[in-house]
Amino acid sequence: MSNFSRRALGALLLLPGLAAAQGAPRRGGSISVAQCSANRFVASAQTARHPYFTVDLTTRIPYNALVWVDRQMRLQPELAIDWQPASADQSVWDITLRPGVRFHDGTPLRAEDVVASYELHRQRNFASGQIQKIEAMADGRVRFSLDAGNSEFPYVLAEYQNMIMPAAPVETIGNTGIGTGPFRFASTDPNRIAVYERNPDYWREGFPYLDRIELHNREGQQETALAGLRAGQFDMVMTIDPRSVRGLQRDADLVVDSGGGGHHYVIQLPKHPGSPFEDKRVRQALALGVDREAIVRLVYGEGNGWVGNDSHLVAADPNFLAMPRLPRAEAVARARALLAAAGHPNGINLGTLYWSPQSPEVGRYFQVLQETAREAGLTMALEQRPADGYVQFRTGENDLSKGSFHRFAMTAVGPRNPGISLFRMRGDFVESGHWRGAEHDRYMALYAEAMREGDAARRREMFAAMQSLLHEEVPALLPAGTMTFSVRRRHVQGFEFHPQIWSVRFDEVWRG
Amino acid sequence: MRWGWMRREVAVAEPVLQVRDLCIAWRGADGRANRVVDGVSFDLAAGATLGIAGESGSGKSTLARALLGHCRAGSAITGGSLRLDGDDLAALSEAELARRRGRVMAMVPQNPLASLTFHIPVGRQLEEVLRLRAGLSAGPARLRAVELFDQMGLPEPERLARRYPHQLSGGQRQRVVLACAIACDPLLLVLDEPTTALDKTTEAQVLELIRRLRRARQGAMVIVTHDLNVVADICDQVLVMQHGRIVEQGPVGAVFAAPREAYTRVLLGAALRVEEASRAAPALPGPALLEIKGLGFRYERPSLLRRAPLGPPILDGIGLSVARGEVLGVIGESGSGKTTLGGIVAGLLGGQAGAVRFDGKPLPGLAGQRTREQRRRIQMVFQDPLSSLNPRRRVGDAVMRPMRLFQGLDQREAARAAAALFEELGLEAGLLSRFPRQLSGGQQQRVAIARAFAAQPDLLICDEITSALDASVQAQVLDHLAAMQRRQGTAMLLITHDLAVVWRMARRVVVMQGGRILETGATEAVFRNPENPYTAALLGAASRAARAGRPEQAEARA
Amino acid sequence: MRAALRRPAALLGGLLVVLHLAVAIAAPWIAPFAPTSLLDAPLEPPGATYWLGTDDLGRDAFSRLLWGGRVAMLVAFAAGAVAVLGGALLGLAAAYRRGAFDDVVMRLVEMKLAVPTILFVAIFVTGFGQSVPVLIVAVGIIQMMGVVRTARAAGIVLMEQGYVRAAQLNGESGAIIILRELLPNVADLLAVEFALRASSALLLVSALSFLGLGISPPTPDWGLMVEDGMALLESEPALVLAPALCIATLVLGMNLAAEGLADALGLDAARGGGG
Amino acid sequence: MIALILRRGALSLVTLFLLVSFIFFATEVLPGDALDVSLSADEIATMPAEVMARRKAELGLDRPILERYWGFLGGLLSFDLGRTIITRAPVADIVAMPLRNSVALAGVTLLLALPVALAIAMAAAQSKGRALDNAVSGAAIIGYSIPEFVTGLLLIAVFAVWWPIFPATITASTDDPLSVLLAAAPLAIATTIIGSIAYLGRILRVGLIEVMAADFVERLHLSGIPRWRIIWLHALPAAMIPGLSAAALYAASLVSGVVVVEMVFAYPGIGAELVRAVTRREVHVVQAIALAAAICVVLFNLLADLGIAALDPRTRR
Repeated sequence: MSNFSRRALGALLLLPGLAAAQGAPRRGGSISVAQCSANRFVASAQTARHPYFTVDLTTRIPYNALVWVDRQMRLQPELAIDWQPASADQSVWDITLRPGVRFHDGTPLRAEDVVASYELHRQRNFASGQIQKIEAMADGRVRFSLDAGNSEFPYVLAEYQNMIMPAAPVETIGNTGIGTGPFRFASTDPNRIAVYERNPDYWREGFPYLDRIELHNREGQQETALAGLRAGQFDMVMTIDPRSVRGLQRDADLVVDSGGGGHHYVIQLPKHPGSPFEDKRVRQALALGVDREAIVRLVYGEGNGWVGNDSHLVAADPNFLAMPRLPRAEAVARARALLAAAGHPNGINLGTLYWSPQSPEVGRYFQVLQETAREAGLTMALEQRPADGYVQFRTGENDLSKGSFHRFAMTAVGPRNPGISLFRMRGDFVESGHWRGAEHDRYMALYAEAMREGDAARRREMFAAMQSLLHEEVPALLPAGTMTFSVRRRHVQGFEFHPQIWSVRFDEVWRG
Repeated sequence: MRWGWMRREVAVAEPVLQVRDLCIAWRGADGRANRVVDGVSFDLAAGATLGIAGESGSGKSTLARALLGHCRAGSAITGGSLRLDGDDLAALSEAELARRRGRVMAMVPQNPLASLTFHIPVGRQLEEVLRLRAGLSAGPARLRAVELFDQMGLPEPERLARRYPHQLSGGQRQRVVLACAIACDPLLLVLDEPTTALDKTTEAQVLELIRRLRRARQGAMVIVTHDLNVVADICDQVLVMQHGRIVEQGPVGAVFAAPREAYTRVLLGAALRVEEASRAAPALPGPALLEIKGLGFRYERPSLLRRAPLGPPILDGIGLSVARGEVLGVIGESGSGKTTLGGIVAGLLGGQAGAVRFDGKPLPGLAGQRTREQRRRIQMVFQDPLSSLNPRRRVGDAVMRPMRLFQGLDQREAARAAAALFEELGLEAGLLSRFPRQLSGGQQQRVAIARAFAAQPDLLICDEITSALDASVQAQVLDHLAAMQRRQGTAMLLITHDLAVVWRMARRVVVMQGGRILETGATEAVFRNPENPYTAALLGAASRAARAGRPEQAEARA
Repeated sequence: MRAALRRPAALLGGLLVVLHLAVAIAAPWIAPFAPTSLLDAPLEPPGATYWLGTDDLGRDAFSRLLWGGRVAMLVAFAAGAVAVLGGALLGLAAAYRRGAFDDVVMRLVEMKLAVPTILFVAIFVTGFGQSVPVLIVAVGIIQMMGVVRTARAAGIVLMEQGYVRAAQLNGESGAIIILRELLPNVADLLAVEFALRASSALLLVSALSFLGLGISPPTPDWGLMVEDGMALLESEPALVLAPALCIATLVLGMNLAAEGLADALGLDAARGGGG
Repeated sequence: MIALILRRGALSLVTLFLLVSFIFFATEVLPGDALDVSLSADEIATMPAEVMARRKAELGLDRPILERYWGFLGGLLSFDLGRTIITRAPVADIVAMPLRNSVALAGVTLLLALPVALAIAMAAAQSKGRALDNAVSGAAIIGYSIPEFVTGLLLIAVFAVWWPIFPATITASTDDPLSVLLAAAPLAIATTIIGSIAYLGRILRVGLIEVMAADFVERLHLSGIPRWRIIWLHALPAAMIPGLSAAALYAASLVSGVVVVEMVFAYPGIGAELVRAVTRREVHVVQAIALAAAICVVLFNLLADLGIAALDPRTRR
């Protein structure tokens, strides 16, 4: 019996992990929330309520997924109360649905709704393509058949688009905005405003507390959102720049919440012939030369960020294996020694590092990275590229025969489970800089094994071995990451922020 | 016709206007004061008419405005007095002046089109003066306006009152501003260049109207003009100005008959005197150099994408020929098509109908389509000497450019040739390195002529080449041009509105009006015995100043 | 030029521009620290070492201020030059050729008026990257179309001048006529246009930086400093106000200089600035 | 007049065609397409290549560029602006309300700024070269020299945060009645007005100074007509004429050009929609907005022509 199911069975009715609020929660009232993170979609009036076209942060206001990931990145039951692999290679999974759940329109949640929802997700959601077949089974169970073993499949069921909607054809499903969440849509203004009202039949007994939530999209316009907060128009602003935290904390009326973890950046190191990164020693020197603590201290502020370990894992993940820390002087000395050994005694020019403003602090992040790497003899130029089309830009044409290769460039990495995160370092993907060789093959073999492994403790060992490989080989650089932050006025209580912004819940928020 | 609004009684003995040592100065951008009217004194009695004559820049218009107590921004009365009806205008406040303007003194400004508000019907503009200055209420003002228009000889005054200034002819506009000025029967009426914008026929009519006004009114009148013919026509006294000073003043007859000052003589000399023999060069024998048959021109039809006025024919059935070495005068007023004709021969305009042959071969329309040799052989001198030279290039460049282009001279040879050419035209070789603005108008025009001769042309087109020049330098430029023309045996198409220029330069003349040729013939024959009434009118208007100096004419006027 | 300097406002404008230029050019020598070095703790208060304190990455705010106008001014002046040169040649060529060429040029000008500026820059920057040369070209083209109109209008007047006609009659080539006869005579106009275009380019660049399409870090830039500092406005107002003041005084200086120059040359600066 | 309108119409069609083609091909040469930019790096990291290819085919993004171009032009000819690529929503629905809001903002701005600009210009022109003129022109230049986002943020800091009498950000919906929307946007309107007054004031001042030097003004002055009457009845209408075209172009540029203000105040206008559409590579939305902006230019120009015709009888034929 897997770890997951045991824990899941223990939490049959109530969601644990949500911190207790101060004082006795009060019912009723309304709050107005602004959010600043980028929303990649252009919604129209038809699609404004579709889980794919709402802001990530708000998907769990009207909707629920089968599984929820808590602040410690652990799986928690949501619409599913149990999940079990039905085959030894972890490629078939059976899910047991929570009984007695009703959609906003009063119809009960059935296995068919899950099947219909996943017909869409299978085609559209990036992580759900592995699902080959979904079947409704007797007594409220659903069977998922995957294309290969995936011991971390339940994390897919918690992904931000994978919400459960009432059954409908793929073309129209989700447009009604009907879900099972604590609130239901009252009105929407695409890309701008969503107003939600309390769902009186919410399956979590006694929740939610609030009568109404008004959400205002202020993507990329944090100053306006914060001005609105100070002017009393908003009660809360979510996903704010870590730099603003210091100033906001000084204001006695405001409370800054940290999600306890969040995104970070991968810097892909192209390893084609002629690239300086072909030489492992240069990569190692870079890993040593970049002052990760300085990035955390200067860009995020002490305690607001974390030091990365050159894997795609975030520090909040229980599987995260920290790198050994060296005093700065020693790290620089070692980096210089490695460079000298690689034939660059006077330092090396690494060319242009491309970056894109995928979050507000990126510019400062890479300035610190550039300056501290310089201390170790690694110089580089920085060039900004627009966020729009950037992911393709960094990938390039990637045709070695034409002399075109992917670029020395950064990309943002979200906080996800090891099964998704560690897969990103595969050699045929650009973020690993097309890592090749025996170590890569060993890494991928370990990955494949872990994905078939049902036991969490054994899996954890394999993940640790993979991370150690990355520390040694440095196929890519992932120096440091940030927490996520939101700020609220004191009277908003019972709120906790989350490292995955799409897992934020408003069930227990109340107005004092 | 009754002139009932002129009832003012004025003591004849005392002058209405007394100007003493008047000085007006402009403060330039450099902060230095520049006197444009310098110690001017004169008296003007009621009923008298004074003509202030002078060329542009003589300060006569500044003086005219000062007679209403007005100086344009940047200028001020710096000395002297200006007594009108007992008050010193120079000492009055702006408010007191405003009270008198329009009532005691009024002005007919120079350019009637620009001087009328373009977006208000002319009737309302006159009513405005009548209501605000003559104190009439709306109804009577309207009636009075129509009455005034009628008295000004304007046709259908009621309908005309509803028209906008641009819908009126030049003569009608002049009458409208005249009506506005005399609306309150001012003691002093100042007319600034009242006929400059008009053609000769209209000029005669307007002058007749002014003469009638002068007779009917008892107030004094001042006419500012550069045209001595106008002074001769209607003034009793004349005051000749140059560089802000009075050169000569006195009764018209006396001054014109026996000018004491050289400058006055030059001004008068520019007037046409048909009595004297023409000194124009004869044509060389041989076939015609330029032959034009049935030439017609109109602007293109507007395309969907371009807007071009589809006017009436600008030229219609023009036929003429110019022999080698011959000077052909083309006479006509603005709008007669004479400049278009010159432009077509020169190669500036294309798309004409009819045949133009040069030296026996058909001549393509635009210069770009002509051969290099044809371009060299046909050259042109333009009206405005300043604009015909690139202000950013040394004048030597302008003259040397055709030499290098057509004769293939190198820099040194061209410089030598240019110096020689300058000498022939009476210019110092040192001027070659100057910029156009550093030269006088006459020098500029001679440089332009030098540039044309630098190409060693066979045909020179001269378009109003003296009209922008002072009378005193016109003669000089024409003399040099004539001498060059004779030396080089160049044929010339001399386009001008100035009959004196044709008289002096051309053996043969073509008279144009409305795009057609009215009359062609030997200059002497045409000028002495014009067949066409229009030619006669042109000639009549052009020779009054000359006649004014003759005793019998002066007596006849009195 | 001398007449322009006699006007106090124009003199002030000229002085402001010259001062800013001098500081920008001399910045590498007069700045006490490198503008990108991480020197000390973040947000140190002003003192003897750091005259304006340190910014939130621990860099010397004063040194950054001295450096902060360099790239913006480079872009603005270079874009102004691109606009004026390109615009003058295109406008004069349109005035010279007229006909279909003129029609095409005028359609291009109209098109530029119809394409929102932000869209134009966004397409440009997304396609070619956010580097300084790309910005110069994009901003230059935007500013150019106004110059085309001005130069064309002036060129049409000049085409009627005797010296241009004389050159045409002598069969001079279009290039010679445009370069020899027309261009030198619009020089005054272009000087004013340049000042106007450069100041408007500077404003545009700062707006683009605000939208994330303009100058990018690690370049020390006033616009970026203002944008960056807004988050700290309440606690560290100097970090916003000092660079904002620099932008404002520089643009003001350019506008005053343009106005004074235009006034002295008898041109019409306000209308030239439109479009 | 009708000929003029027809001529303008024909020219505008040419311009619009060029514009549409320019935007289509310009957005085509950019890296990525609507699908790519709708996916995050996380998603692309995990999405298999064949899934990506299948989705592109579904969305029609793999068709040759010319085929899509002709399809788009064909749609335009039948007044169909097309649908968004990802959500398949009619573009017209997305563009209509923001366009209304932007036109309203531009209209209100112009309506409020023009009289003020006029008053300032008249005050300045009346006292050309004197203290009042210098002060007013100086203020105009300063107003013109401050970036819009600085003005906007300062207004928010002062009038919404320190002295909270106006909302800092606009929380009204895109399709709220205009009265509600505009009432929620006093600071946004103030920001656009400040820039507009500076710009329009400068243009009008120059026009007025020019006209005050005209011959007809001197004639009226020399007829003893009072100065106020000369300015109001004679000079002002004449001074408006050259300013009108510039003001029209300015108004048209306001419709799509107040992106920064729309961003700072979250005004639901076409500029912000445009930025969103460009960054999401929704070519059809970009096209529709550019077309709308171009049509605004054409219409405002036409309005200016009509205004000029009303003011200047010389242009009526």
